[in-house]
Amino acid sequence: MTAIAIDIHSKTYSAQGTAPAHRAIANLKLTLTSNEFICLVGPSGCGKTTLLNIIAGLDPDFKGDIRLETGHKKPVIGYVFQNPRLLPWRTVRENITLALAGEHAPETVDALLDIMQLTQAQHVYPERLSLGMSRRVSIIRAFAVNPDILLMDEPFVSLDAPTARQVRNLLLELWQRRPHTVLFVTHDLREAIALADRLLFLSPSPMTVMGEISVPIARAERNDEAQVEAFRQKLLAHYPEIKTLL
Amino acid sequence: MTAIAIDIHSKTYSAQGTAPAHRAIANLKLTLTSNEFICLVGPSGCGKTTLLNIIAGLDPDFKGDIRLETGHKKPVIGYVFQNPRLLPWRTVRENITLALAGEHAPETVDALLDIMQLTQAQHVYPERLSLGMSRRVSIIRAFAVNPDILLMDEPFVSLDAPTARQVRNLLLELWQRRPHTVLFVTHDLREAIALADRLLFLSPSPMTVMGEISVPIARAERNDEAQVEAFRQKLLAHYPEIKTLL
Amino acid sequence: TLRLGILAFGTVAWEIEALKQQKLLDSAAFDLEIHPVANPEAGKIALQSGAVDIIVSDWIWVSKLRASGEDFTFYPYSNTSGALVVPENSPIRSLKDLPGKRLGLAGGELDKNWLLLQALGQRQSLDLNASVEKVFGAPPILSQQLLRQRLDAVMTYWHFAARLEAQGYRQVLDGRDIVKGLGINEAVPTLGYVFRQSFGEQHRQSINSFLNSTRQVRQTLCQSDSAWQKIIPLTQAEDTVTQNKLRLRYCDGNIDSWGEKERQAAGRIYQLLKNLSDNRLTGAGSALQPGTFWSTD
Amino acid sequence: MRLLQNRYRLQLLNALSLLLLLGLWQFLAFYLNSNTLPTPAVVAKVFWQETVSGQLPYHLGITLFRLVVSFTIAMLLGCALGIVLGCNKALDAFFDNWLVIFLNIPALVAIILCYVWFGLVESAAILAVVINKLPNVVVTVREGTRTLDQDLLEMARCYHFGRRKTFIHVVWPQLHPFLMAATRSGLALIWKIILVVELLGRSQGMGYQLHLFFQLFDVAGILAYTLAFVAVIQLIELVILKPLDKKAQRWRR
Amino acid sequence: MRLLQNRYRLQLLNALSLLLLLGLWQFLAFYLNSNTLPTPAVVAKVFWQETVSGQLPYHLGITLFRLVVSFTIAMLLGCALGIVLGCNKALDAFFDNWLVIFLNIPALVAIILCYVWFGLVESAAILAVVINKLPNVVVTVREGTRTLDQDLLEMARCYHFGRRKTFIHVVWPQLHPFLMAATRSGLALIWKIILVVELLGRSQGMGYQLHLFFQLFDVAGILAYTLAFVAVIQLIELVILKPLDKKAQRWRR
Ligand SMILES: Nc1ncnc2c1ncn2[C@@H]1O[C@H](COP(=O)(O)OP(=O)(O)OP(=O)(O)O)[C@@H](O)[C@H]1O
Ligand SMILES: Nc1ncnc2c1ncn2[C@@H]1O[C@H](COP(=O)(O)OP(=O)(O)OP(=O)(O)O)[C@@H](O)[C@H]1O
Ligand SMILES: [Mg+2]
Ligand SMILES: [Mg+2]
Repeated sequence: MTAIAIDIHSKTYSAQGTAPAHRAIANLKLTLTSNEFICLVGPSGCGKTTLLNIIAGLDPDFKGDIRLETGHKKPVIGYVFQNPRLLPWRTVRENITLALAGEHAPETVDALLDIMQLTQAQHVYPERLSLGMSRRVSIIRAFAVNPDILLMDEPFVSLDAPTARQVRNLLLELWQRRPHTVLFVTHDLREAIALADRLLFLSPSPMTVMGEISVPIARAERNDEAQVEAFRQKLLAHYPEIKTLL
Repeated sequence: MTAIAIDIHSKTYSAQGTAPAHRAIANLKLTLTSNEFICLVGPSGCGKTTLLNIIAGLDPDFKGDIRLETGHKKPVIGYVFQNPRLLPWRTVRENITLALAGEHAPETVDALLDIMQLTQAQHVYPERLSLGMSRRVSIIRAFAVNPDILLMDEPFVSLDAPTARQVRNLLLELWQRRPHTVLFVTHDLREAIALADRLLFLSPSPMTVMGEISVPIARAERNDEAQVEAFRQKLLAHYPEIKTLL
Repeated sequence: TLRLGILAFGTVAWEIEALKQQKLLDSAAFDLEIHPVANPEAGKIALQSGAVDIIVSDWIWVSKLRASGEDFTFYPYSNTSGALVVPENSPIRSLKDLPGKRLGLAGGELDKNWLLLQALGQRQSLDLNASVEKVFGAPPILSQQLLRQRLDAVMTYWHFAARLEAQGYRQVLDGRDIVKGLGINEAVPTLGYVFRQSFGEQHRQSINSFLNSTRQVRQTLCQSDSAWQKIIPLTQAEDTVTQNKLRLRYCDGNIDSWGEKERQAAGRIYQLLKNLSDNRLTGAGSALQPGTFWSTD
Repeated sequence: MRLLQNRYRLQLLNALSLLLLLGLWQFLAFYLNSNTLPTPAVVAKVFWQETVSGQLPYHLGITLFRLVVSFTIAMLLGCALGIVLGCNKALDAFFDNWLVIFLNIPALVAIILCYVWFGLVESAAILAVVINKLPNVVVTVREGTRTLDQDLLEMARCYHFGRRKTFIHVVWPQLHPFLMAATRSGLALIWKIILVVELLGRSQGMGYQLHLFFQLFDVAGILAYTLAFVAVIQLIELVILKPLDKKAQRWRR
Repeated sequence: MRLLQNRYRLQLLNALSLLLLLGLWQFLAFYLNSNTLPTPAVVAKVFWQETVSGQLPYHLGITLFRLVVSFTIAMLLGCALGIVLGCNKALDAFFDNWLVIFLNIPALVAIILCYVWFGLVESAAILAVVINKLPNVVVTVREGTRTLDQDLLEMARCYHFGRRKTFIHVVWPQLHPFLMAATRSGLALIWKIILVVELLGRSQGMGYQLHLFFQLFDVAGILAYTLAFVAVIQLIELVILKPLDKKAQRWRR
């Protein structure tokens, strides 16, 4: 039940030593209705992570305004960072449960660990995991908190195709069971089409919205590779303004 | 001019605290002819990074034998790690030039920085880069050393489609200009087909080779999405033993 | 009660122990409470912080503090003073032989004996400060260095000197010789009890009685061998030669007379030291402060 | 198997080193043949005598008590201050001067002033030690706090860890090596300071006792007491610090 | 603009803290009105007299010379040993005992033995300081070495950085915070030790001088000399350590 109104006038990383100041975001206006699933597509280094950080409240140093309209007071945020950001001195399971406030049902964690095939590794320290495994832990952590807003920064890279498929389905299932707003960053257009209500195409720095396209495919048909591919071809052919991004 | 003969009887990560010992690789036999381009496809956590580390000589703690048959004494290895592994206290350019032994032509670095669109960021410390930019630096570093063996662990994730395409082409161009052996880990079957001479499908832990398929598409036609897609469909349909991986 | 801060194995400790042995403490007109301290500086801290009432120190320090507004006062306890000690076969026989030699000095450049020695040197037109190779250091280390022949002579505190003597080293001259050489014939005390004047006036009776008892017990220690035998462990010396040497020097320091003459002599020494140390030792006071010496009557 | 052998090898090496040190000492003592370096046997004898007489345990016990109290206070306060200064630039700018001044006040001065102002009481002695040790801990922990991983702190903020959880699970493990350094060199520093503290104003304890030995130049006594202390620290090292280290490091590959 | 303002604000705070400290001191001195805590004015006067007479600069210079020499030796040796022990488990197991022992040898003992064996000479004094400081540096640097990032070391190995390059570009920057902690608390420690060293066997230097003051219980003199030393350290802090810190930290976001 969370709508987000984003109105960032500008976000500038200040100069430091030899590095010049860098304007990462300029005039970005965006409204996300409740329970929308949005995919962000944009060139590397355009400012996607910066945007997610701002929405998550991790970076208050920008000009503009973010409004999170939630029913209850403080929206719970699940954030799959671009790097797993696990605490290396806590086991897999501890890393997940630490993110859960106070009381939590161990079964949910068990179930998620099981789906992600990490039950065996649950008492292992993250240094002993492969990168893909760490990423899965970080995904579980974000799912487990039952977020009102779910921010996912390229969450499925380093996952093999079958696992990625599975996690994608899980994500949709969770989303349909308990609606929440999802912002999903990806470079894979097929993935974006298969998941999103709306695709946002972002310009290189300073980032702003270049194009906005709703995906007209019914949820039930998203698993059909052919449909996705067809829409992708259409995009590639018919939208010259976002051509450079694809 | 480097052929590699890999014969790993077993690689076991020893038990530590509550974590049990883990046999990551078992009976992996593999011969790479000179200047071959190999793509490794396998589930997350199967042992691909472990294998690359062993080949790079970073992990001597295994049973078996790796022979690198090179003309001159010590093969130069370029390794794009799964994480960028940049020195945060050195600038982008310093990170690259540090990997180069003694004398080197600044022009090569300049050219690579230019292609990767990092010329502007060359004097910036890595903390100010986006993840995709860091990855590009790490790719430049591996290319710049003029390697005899190039190990790439999912190098193109976090790169947007146009950049990824460009880097892929650059990789092939470099490879054709100065032949060297490439081991390329990816989860993206299309990417693998577009690049590899041979695809190796790996089993889950303990890792071993499940299937080995040469790509019959001529180099010139690799850019044709349709051909790649067709071969991919063929793979999906006709190789039951690797079905679970795709 | 009198709270007394003393060195654990110092001569005051001998006397207190002797008092105990002779069962004089129970009947005395004062109660004693002993606080052992590790070194003289610790005693000064203890006195100033109010942890003890009486310590053993010197009168120059008392005068200096009086000048700065404190009301400490001093009652003489001993005349013993440091000595210049050399190896038995050393060519050093007098002050004249010192120039060019490596001389160990306890107590630093403001040590009274060293200052007075320099004054004596001046009378013989010797600039000791310039001509002697001075090595300041802690007394135990200096003794050790002399033993290892790394020093030619040391000017050290009396008990270190006595121990060296017991090992066959020769005393060239001691503090009293120096003072005499400077034309002061009276024996001036070096150490004494120091306490607050206000405290003394409040407890005049017990203090005077305490001072009396210790004076008497010193007589016994010097005269009666049996009394001496009992406190020998406190000398921390294993062999009788050292023990005897310590006893000899200890008794040498006995105060025979303490009157106006001696006080005036003290005043002269004060002026001498004041000039020699360029005011550093004596502080701001222009002369020995009145009231520095406690009078028992 | 191999791991086990490895552990045995390390323990063997450990024992060997002690033996070698003893051997060296014996050789030197024999070679110098002077009372400034008694042989291990002589020192052991003194050690035994002092232990049986109860002197050594008494003084050691008192000194250890002071050590434990002042160490605890200094570490707790030092960590708190160090973390605060490391996180907050304004406070750091404000207190930096004070820190440098307190860091460089000679032990002697702090001790004298404490005693003179608060009297020759136990608390003054402990305060003097704390004043000497505290700035060291602050400086070390502040250095550690400045290197904290921002990514992990952000993660903690994003998932509403709160202060307590963030501290225990995110900050503390990262400070561990700095705390270990502060602890190890801190124990040693306190030991150096406490000797002076006891020398100047206490009537018991190792410092008091060592000074007596020093006056008599009884090197055997000094060494015997030193050894007793070193043995205690070695014990602390084995029973507390090493296991702590191991526990804190077990996540490393 | 904002950054500039920020810097001014920090400098203002810095100055303010000094003023506050002075005020506190003045107040306390006034309130206590005892010769054990002279007012800042009195101390300043003594400071001025001693400076004009040349005494203070002379002794300060000598002590600083000893400080620099022994600090340099201790840091260089300490870093080398610390890194070696941090990297090599066998050597660490071997030398761990020695380290604990040397760490906990009382300053006094080391100083006495040095003087007795090598005589009351300059080199003995410096050796004594080094012996006291060295184990501290070793312990701190060893702790730092244990936390080195293995990923980066692997990267360096893979790209054949070689020893020198690895050390300069990979290891050193990671050790920086530990070295800073060792430097800051090291300067302070050496200062504490050197006083004892000079007290026991040197004929000039701050320790010797402070001891004279101490014997006379001249707190103003003690504080004047202390201030001189603190000022020097503060200068080192401003001119060397702070800029170094800034340079080493500039990569942080
Ligand atoms: N801490 C920082 N300080 C200064 N500049 C930064 C910082 N973080 C990011 N930038 C710059 O801001 C821009 C946007 O970075 P951001 O990480 O948001 O990109 P991104 O869209 O997430 O890219 P990628 O897909 O590669 O992760 C980049 O050009 C980067 O150089
Ligand atoms: N240092 C380590 N100690 C113990 N086990 C490890 C260690 N590194 C990896 N492993 C285990 O070895 C297996 C293989 O790991 P590896 O990193 O090689 O996987 P991967 O194929 O690269 O996976 P991914 O695609 O997720 O990166 C995993 O199950 C992992 O848990
Ligand atoms: Mg990003
Ligand atoms: Mg991997």
